[in-house]
Amino acid sequence: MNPALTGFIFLLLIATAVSACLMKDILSSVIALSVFGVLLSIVFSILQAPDVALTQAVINSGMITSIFLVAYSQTMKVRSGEDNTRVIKTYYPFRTDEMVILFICIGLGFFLWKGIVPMGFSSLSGDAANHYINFAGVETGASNIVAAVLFDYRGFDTLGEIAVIFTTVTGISILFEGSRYHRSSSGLSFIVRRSMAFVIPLIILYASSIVLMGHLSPGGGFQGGTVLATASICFCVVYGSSFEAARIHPWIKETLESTGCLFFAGLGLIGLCTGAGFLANGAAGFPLGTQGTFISGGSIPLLNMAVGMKVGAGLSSLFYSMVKILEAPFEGIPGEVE
Amino acid sequence: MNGPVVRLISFSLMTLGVFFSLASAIGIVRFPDVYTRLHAGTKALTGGALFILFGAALQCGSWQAAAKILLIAGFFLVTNPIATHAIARACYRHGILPEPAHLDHYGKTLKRRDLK
Amino acid sequence: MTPVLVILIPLTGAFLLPLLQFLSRKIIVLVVCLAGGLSFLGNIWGACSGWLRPTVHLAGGWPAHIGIALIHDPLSSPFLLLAALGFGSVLICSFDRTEKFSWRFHVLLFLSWAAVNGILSTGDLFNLYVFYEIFSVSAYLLVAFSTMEWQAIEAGFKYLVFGTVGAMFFLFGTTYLFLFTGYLNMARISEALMSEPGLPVFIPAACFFIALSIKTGAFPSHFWLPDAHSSAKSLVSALLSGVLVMVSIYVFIRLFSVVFIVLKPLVFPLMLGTGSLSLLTGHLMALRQDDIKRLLAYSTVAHLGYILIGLGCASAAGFNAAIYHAFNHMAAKMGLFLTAGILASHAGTRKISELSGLGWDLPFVSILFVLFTAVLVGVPPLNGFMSKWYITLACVERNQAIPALLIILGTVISSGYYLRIIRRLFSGKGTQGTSKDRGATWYVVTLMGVLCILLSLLPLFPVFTDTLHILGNWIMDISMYKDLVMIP
Amino acid sequence: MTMSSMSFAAAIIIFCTGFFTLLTGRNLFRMVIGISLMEGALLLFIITVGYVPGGVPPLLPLKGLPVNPLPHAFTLTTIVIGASHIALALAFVVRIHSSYKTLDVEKIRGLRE
Repeated sequence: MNPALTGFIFLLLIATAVSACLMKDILSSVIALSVFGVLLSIVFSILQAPDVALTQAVINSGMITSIFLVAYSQTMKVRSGEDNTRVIKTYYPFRTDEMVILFICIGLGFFLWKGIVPMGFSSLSGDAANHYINFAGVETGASNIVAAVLFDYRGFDTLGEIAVIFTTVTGISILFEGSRYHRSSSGLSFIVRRSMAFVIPLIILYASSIVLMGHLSPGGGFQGGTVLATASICFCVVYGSSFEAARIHPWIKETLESTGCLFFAGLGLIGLCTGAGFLANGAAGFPLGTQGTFISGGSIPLLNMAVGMKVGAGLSSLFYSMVKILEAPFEGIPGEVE
Repeated sequence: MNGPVVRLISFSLMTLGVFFSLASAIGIVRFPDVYTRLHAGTKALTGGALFILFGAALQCGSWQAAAKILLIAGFFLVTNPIATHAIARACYRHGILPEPAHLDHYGKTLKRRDLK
Repeated sequence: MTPVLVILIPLTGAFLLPLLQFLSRKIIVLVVCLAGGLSFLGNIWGACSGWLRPTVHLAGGWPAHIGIALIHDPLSSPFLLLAALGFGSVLICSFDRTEKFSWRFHVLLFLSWAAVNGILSTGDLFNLYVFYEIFSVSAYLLVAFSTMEWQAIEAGFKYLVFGTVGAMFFLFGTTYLFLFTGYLNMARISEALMSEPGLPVFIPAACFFIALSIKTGAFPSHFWLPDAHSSAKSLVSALLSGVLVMVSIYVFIRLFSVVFIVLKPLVFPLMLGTGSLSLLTGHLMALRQDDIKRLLAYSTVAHLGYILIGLGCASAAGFNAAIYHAFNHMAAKMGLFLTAGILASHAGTRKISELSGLGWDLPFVSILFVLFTAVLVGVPPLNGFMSKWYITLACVERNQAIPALLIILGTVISSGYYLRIIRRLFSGKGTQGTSKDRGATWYVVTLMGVLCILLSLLPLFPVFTDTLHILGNWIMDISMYKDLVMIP
Repeated sequence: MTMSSMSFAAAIIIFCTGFFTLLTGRNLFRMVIGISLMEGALLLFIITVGYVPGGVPPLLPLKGLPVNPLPHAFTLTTIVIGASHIALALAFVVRIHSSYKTLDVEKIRGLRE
């Protein structure tokens, strides 16, 4: 990779980040943030991390941007009272307290930079990394070393990760309890609806290929599940928000989500029962298969499927809980606005 | 498959793509209103990205990878016009009119539908 | 019983509940009770086995530096016991007749229980981060659970912003340590850092210190704590002050006594300073409050200060005293929040000035309230006095006069504000008439009172001091921990 | 400058930008954008830790010296955790807006005394 080109991409990255901070309009900032996410995923693929690049593109610049936009439109809907969504703030010159904060931030940056300098920017591979690189294929049967680390060597982290999403989805449905679906919107025009009917099966096919091939190529349950959730978001945007809610009850999604989690934990328990340890793969008797073929990797494809089911259902129900309109927003007086 | 002729064709396709992207970037900055800007922005994908993808498809060694790239190109071809159409329609419904509009068929259609 | 099951039982309970949501409430209550009881037993079992014979579980069967090791040792076992007591009593409280909690509350409760057990069990730094995040996210949501109150939502958002920044610093620290050593296992990192020069160790240590002081709510970044602890429902406040804060204290002990053992002369005095300042701020701010729950929340900041002073002594006696104080604080503060909740719901307000005469209406609850305040102030025969005395002794042993004096000063200030509430409670005459309603909360409060008295009796037995010595020696001498984890 | 040092520098600059936005932003959305930028910078930082000059992606069969796969696994976890933080923060923002009818930080001070 040409260093000048890389430098240019990094400069662009910093420029989008700064513009996301300085733009006056929130909507523009959100779009700048999305561009930042896409650039970041390009940087990840330059840094030889295809798995991470895919995840970043799908989750951070796709899913999170759409949630940002939903939140933005939710706050724009209520127009009563004063609306400070577009607080226009001139950033120059900085106020004094902002100068202090600026110096704190610069000091923090210097401090963090000082931490890397003694290492001479070179990374130490360490025992663990060497072990993964040399033995992952033999010990787990998966071609994708990152998937082997994520679902086999450090599978326990992934269980925690699932629990984080589960907590968030539960929490957001708590926060939006007592709200209902907005049934007025009928979606976009005929052209868009017909052509999306052609595209959405392809999206779902793509999602399932990412999930099922997680042990062979970059991708896996998280990425595939998020793409599935994106298909569900497309339903909401294109066919109107009541389209999917009328067909798939939220309870079905919650059931799918819980089933995915329990499936994951159950696969882990098999390892515990055979005495090999929680979430054990080859040692627990899962057939490892031939490395590089579709049926290989022991429990990794199964775990990927569980995660894909859980993430897809979870993120889609998260989106649908946020799309709902708040009714009876609050009781009592909010803090006295000066 | 990496003969000099193929490389030449591929690079010229890519150059064409880069030209389209640059032109659309200039267009987005220079054009006066939403619709003309959309028109310019669409070129970045249908012109720019497609040519660059074709060039890349010529250069990559295996036919599987080329097929993948062509699939991506097909996907672009389907989704990009839809997106632009949706944006333009949303803009119109939001009340943004093209600057020097002489003909307004869509407005008439909408009015007729509302009358029904 | 492996350490995995201790985490897995509450987690499975949480995953199972959404499947049952349309079944009758009785079945849900049954499942909640079953999962709660099993988790309680699991925690007790984990505590006992960890205390008697430290156990290691290698997840996936991989050795500790490749995979993740889960460890129950004498340091984690008292905290497991504390978590069991705290979560168990909150679970009982949630069946109180006065307030109907939906099943989603129990999902959050089980998730945070699992996360706490995960934090207490894991021996891996990144795994610690993941469980810390489950714990934090469920804590934000527990704070904001009463969504119809704007205070709760605002406090939850504040907590979230602080917590997220803390989490990022935590991750920065983890990344630096990984960059320097190539390991994530805490024992291995500690071993590798032994031979490292100063600066590479100092910066991750600073990152962790910032992160943990934000997450704990110690002095410079304590702003979220009073808001979060006072805006939540009273049983959630009890849980937050009693258990969840102590989990962060556990992480403090674990990280700075195992990973950053090289920096011992640098970090622990800093902890002493932070502790002293938290103590002072907490007490002084509590003196100014009129909202009873907010006062109690500031008192939590102050008691964090006591515990941090105990840790900052960096001696076996200091660690022992701090952990003993954590127990006393758990029992008394949970009791206080729950009794304050009963009193406030009876009076219909949380303002101290409007609580007058409640002592005559609810005599039993008020007497328990007085007992708990006496524990926290440190009235001599009670356990609060004993633990504060131990902390002071540890300070004196390390020639730290200022913190020792601050502890005594804190006692004076806290007796000032608690006496104000008590005087208010028993002033005037009862108007609302006596209440005989004994919900589940009433029983839990009684249980906490009994627990306080039991904890006060403990120091009379010489076995107790011997047992504490095991704990202190285990923390001070990390070679045993390393030997346990680093079996090839 | 090497690839790694450029990347580290960019990560730190973006992190500080995000932190500045978080601290000075008067709009709640602005704060969430700051958090999001900080998360992104952190991801870049972790990935750079595992980068080896001239490395290849950690996919078998290897075509050279691979980069360290362990930070990739962390980053995946961190992305998911960060995304849930941001989703949660946005949900909180919507709820706060529904009760205060404003997004201005200076005016949302019900709990301040």
